[in-house]
Amino acid sequence: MSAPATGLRQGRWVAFQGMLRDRPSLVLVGVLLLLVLAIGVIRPGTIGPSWVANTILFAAPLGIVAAGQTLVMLTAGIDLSVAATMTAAAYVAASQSYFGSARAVLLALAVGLVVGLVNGLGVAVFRVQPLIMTLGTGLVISGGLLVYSLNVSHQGPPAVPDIVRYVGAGKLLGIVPVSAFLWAAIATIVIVGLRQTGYGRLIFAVGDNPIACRLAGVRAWLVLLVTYVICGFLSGVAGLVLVGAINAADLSLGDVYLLPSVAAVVIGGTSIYGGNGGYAGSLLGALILTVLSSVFTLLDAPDPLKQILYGAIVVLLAALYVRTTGDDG
Amino acid sequence: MTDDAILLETRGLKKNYGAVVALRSGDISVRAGEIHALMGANGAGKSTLVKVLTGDVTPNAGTIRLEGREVRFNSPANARKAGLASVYQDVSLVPLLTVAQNLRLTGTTMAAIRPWLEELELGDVDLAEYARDLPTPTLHLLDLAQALASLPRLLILDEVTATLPADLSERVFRVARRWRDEGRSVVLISHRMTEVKALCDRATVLRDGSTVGVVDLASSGQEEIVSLMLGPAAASVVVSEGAVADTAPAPKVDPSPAVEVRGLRSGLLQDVSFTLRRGEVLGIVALEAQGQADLFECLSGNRRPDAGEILVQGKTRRFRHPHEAIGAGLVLVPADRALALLRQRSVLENIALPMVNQLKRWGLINTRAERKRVKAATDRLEIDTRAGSRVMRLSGGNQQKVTIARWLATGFVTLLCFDPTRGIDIRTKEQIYRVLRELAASGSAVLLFTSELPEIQLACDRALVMFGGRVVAELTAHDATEAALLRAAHGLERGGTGPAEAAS
Amino acid sequence: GGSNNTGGGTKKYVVGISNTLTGNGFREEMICSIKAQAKASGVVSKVIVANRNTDPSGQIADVRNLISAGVNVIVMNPSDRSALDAVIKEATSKGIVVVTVDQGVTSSDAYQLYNNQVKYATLGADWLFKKLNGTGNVIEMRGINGVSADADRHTGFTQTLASYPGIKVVKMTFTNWSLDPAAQQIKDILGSGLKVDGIWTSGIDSTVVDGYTTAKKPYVPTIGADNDAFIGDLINLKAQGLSGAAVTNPPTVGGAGLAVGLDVLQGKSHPHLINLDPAIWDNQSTSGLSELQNHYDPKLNAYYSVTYQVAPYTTYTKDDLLKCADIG
Amino acid sequence: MSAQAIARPRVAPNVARLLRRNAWTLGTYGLFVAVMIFTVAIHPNYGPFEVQSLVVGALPLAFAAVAEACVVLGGGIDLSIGAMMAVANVVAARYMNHHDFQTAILVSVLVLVGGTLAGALNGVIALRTRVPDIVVTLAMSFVWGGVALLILPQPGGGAPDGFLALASGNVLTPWIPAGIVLLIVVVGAIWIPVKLSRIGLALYAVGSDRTAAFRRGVRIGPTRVFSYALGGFFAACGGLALLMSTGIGSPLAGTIYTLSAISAIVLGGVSLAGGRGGVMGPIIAALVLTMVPADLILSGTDPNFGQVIQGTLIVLVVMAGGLAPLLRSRRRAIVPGASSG
Ligand SMILES: Nc1ncnc2c1ncn2[C@@H]1O[C@H](COP(=O)(O)OP(=O)(O)OP(=O)(O)O)[C@@H](O)[C@H]1O
Ligand SMILES: Nc1ncnc2c1ncn2[C@@H]1O[C@H](COP(=O)(O)OP(=O)(O)OP(=O)(O)O)[C@@H](O)[C@H]1O
Ligand SMILES: [Mg+2]
Ligand SMILES: [Mg+2]
Repeated sequence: MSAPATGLRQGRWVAFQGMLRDRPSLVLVGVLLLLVLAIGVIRPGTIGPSWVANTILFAAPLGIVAAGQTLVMLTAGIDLSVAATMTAAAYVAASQSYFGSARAVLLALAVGLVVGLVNGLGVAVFRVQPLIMTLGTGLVISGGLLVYSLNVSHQGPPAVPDIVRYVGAGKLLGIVPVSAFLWAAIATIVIVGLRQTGYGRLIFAVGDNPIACRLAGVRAWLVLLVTYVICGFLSGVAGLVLVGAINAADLSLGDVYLLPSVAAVVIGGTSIYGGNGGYAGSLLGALILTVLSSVFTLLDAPDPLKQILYGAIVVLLAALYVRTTGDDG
Repeated sequence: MTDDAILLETRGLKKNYGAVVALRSGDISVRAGEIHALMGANGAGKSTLVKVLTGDVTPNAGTIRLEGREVRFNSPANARKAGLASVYQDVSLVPLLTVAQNLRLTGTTMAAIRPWLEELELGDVDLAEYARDLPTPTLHLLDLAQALASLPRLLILDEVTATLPADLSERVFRVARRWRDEGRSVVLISHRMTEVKALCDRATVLRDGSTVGVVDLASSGQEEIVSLMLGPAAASVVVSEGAVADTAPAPKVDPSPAVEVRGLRSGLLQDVSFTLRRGEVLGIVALEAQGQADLFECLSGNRRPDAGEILVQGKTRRFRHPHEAIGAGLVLVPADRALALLRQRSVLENIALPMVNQLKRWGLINTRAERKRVKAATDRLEIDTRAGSRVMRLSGGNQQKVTIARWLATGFVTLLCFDPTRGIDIRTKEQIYRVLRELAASGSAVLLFTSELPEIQLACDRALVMFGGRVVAELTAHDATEAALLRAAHGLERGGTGPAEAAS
Repeated sequence: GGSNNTGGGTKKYVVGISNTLTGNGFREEMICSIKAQAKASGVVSKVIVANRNTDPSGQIADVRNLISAGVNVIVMNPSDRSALDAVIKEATSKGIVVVTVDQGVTSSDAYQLYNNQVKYATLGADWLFKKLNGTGNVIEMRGINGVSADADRHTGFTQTLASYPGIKVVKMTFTNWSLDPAAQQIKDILGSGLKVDGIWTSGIDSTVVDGYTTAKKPYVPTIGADNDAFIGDLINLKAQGLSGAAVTNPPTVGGAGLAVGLDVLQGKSHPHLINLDPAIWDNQSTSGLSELQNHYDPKLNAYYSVTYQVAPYTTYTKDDLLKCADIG
Repeated sequence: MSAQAIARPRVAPNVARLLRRNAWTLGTYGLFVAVMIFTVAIHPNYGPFEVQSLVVGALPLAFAAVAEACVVLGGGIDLSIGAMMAVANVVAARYMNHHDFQTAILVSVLVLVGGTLAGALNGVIALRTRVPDIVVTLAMSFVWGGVALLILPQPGGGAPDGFLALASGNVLTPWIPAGIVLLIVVVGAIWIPVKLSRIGLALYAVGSDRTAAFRRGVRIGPTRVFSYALGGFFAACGGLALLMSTGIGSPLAGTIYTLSAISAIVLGGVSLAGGRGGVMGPIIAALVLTMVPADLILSGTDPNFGQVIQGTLIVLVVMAGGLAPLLRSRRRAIVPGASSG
């Protein structure tokens, strides 16, 4: 909103702010370090290589699903089916492992792709509001998964395929999480892709002004379709990484990721109205949320107070972010 | 008249957005009972000054004195109460409310606004329509009527006439004169030198956010003002009006038809046929809503015609999506930049948008090449990209230029321009005419609808005049005097050259 | 109310099930056991299930809809202790037999098969604290804060704690009965270098054990529920030093509930309050170990509860339970 | 003459325009009727009892939807509606317990005031910090959730029967459940005056275009806070409704309503971008969303497919609703003045 202006500001502050406005992720990094510091204070000696490794390992699923969510939200949409998709992919992988890892993994990824395709068709071709469309598919997936679990389970011992286990929980040289590499790869592709590829540019464009896109000869529906497919696929991958890390699947494994997947994105500075933002922020957002939950596990306080504090801290950090970047939401 | 009472006086008004200095030191002094022009190139800071004056944004420094008393408004509403009412450059009616509701918001009574609606010939606008569903000119006029209803002592018009056809601009001017005669004051922002000279008493000129002079329009010539606006160096570049067409390099590199239109019907479009050749700039002249808009809609591929055909380089084309038209080399520059721009994205991304699609580049973009092409375009139109990280922060005129630069960078065969020079300063207009000529010379075809009749002789080889959805006349640039064009545009030229001839 | 005879022959009863937590293995298994029992009973013509994520107010609506659907018996896992009393009265007044399972209600109109959650906690906690010889640091990993099942378990836990002054609860977390939070919590706790001598979980058990395995930390005595994977851990990881016990919390209480309900319909009498005290199977005593081995089934899902039957009520086959087959 | 031209040739007489503008809401009504007919078809002896069930089940969601609508219409979004419902619910249950009707009414008045303030607080925070509404309210949902747990650590409390009867009883005939009357009275008493007053207009204006609204003389800040306060008020109503239907307070009550409320308003024709829609649509949508699972029970559908069917239904419905604009938007003119439609 451009209505009321912000009043007097000193030149140096303005310059500093200009610098931050161009690199808002710096602020998020600062926030992240702040939280790590907090842990160091609450329990000295916690912070160390292995802690970092574990944190990344548990942030990876969120980070990966947040990548898909970011793309979708940049197009002014939202995908509420990501959590159900993660669960489905995880459960399918575990229940199919009996028939071989390859089949298990491929089927799991297929689940993601199909869900993404359905969402994409609904939103891009039939113009269903993304929220409703993905809410609906979310229900369909969980329902379908229940049916699946009743019919397909018990065919063989459910077990997380070794490869999935390795990707999700394995560590190179006993320290560097394998999932970190996968996440890094995805992050690079998404970040570079958004900046440097035509498709990436079009995601922003479609989210900003569909009419302008049409006018410029962009077929927005195609962009949307692809975006939702990618989001579905990434959800599937995230589900696999998650089940790898947890080493067991149930019918609600991924559900806890629905809100965080959105929270990570918006905390990362992507607008829910589309056209503005990026994945670097969401990535840091995912890390921040993960570290924050660690803080609250280690913090000894009554649960209600913890919840209140959690909310308060999120607001404060976001406010700090807005102040320093001078970017009015 | 120097001893007239000063109504409004500002000292060193300053406004910066982050690093961008929109207004460095805006000084303006308006007398009671005068029409005061506020002039300056695109991005000079005119609109910012208006916003600061009316409390739409708060200045970082400076003072505003109204009849000697220092004032500071924290909202346009308060400014209105104090007698300052403005019609902003970008329409400021709430889109999802009906016109009536918009009026209610400002507490304007029907009784108060009726006469002004009549005055501006808005009598039969349906007040129950959503603002969103009304065309921009209507909205601007409604905005004006509402401003008038509050009987302000100072009325500020920021490029209102830019969106208006000639005859309606005339209405606005009449109101302005009346205001002056009643001892009230008007501040008028316009890039049309002629209307400024015809209407205004004095002009305050802004350059790069600072007031560089106040001129008495009666006594001073255009060159003086232009050199004030652009700085002496740049001013010399600007040639006097009327020269472009003659000085342009000889066109007709390849006279083969770029686009042929045969018996086109759609919306208000009754039955239109004509041929647009490579190497020519073909002007379209018409009053509002004579079908010209529908013509551009069809040519740009945004709508399928009800009947008739469009031949592009000899082949019949039926466009289902602008994408296909662009593929066939037809690109559109719409008048309303809001429809064409990605507000939150950078100037570069806005200009590169069609390239991305056209080049079908799903791999990595060659950013160096892209930057070069974009830079070439922005330089050619001299776009002020200081606030280029988000197009919405550009000045109105610069935004308009971006919509043209986009196609310069992307390339095309046929350029469809629908009133492209709205709100563009005199110098840039010259540049754009020049660019159009050069494009034609280099073998492109240009179809130019303009609401500024002089542009025809400045930029075009031929002009088609439309009336009632038909082409009623074809004139060569030489015969296309304003008078001739107007007569034809009002459909007075019965039995003039009909479609058949026009097409040949 | 009134029974419809569409089923013909002896199959004359319509069964309604109301559950308010989906995607939860415990609850799904509970529903399956009811279906299996319906099949086994041979007197049920149709099973109507109201199964969605909702709250007491939603469950009230569901139960009312079951009443409208003309069921003869309703088996429900009540989402609140007292909120459903009114609707239960509504049902019984229409001659419908209402059986609440797993959790209790204050209504006196319903037959209740109650998984004694207080006892669930005391049994496990007592075993754990004894195992630690009454001294040491323990973690209490609870379920969902604000749910009565969780509150009851906490009550039991604290009661037991009172009699072991040497035991210190160094950390209390809420797993929300889902795997991921539990996994992260155990990761954080292990990483923080907190000295832990024993762990009591409200059911997300094998995930905690797995946390120790992946962190390559020596196991500590662990209490969990009768979830298959945990049972497996107790058996297979004993050699690696995992000691612990599983406390039964049979979701099959649902099947038992239906059995009772059908009995009542057929004129047999049952007490209104049937308190199912949990059993505890530890992997230290030979008796416990044999129980564990009897129940373990490597083919099952990690969190599938292995208390297949609730004697003497349920009469279905394990196969029907696993297939979750409808009456065919 | 060009003035006529500029005042774009009238596309349709006012009646038609009215239909066009409220097409979606009317569609929602139509959907409701359709579902109702279907219900009666599969359950011929549909009677007062079933109507009562519908209302009892729909009341909290309906209030939640209205609350969310108030915020979204004003250009915001509130993810803490459910948590605020929980707070209202536990406060009421805790302080009404073992008291008489008068006290209960007094308590509920205080709860409503409290809810209004809580909502306003959400708005003020969003306004002062300039943090996006979604982030603020997401965070606040944790805060309110914590507060609820502080007030009532586990389900409990209660309310006098007279109070419960406000929702579960019926008026005049058993065919008219008290709950629906309550809903209509409360929403009507608050919303209609708002809608008619200038502040209501301002609310829509801010939701539609803040800059334009500001230039029209709307005070953005207060208006936004007002919309959140209104949301808070109706959220509190939702919390009380929960108490009325269950007779107890639960710290987790309401949490499930945030998301369903948002889907209800979207189904009910409220644009998430703000400024477009009303509260009637969402209420009807809430009723529909309550009837679908009910029908699944009444028709005895295979429960395993319950969610699948529900999800598909929702999508199909919106798809159908989306087809009309789909056809229109194809003709969206990009050249001003072009005759569109
Ligand atoms: N919100 C904003 N943020 C950043 N820069 C801005 C903003 N608004 C205006 N500017 C910058 O301030 C300068 C002056 O803008 P302004 O709109 O006043 O120019 P103008 O004189 O009205 O030009 P035009 O004749 O094209 O309307 C421009 O360079 C513009 O980029
Ligand atoms: N509503 C409940 N009442 C009592 N105990 C419960 C309830 N829900 C869960 N539990 C306990 O929590 C344990 C595990 O939690 P959960 O609810 O996830 O069951 P589960 O078997 O793990 O299901 P899933 O396979 O979905 O994880 C269950 O074994 C059960 O003992
Ligand atoms: Mg301007
Ligand atoms: Mg579980």
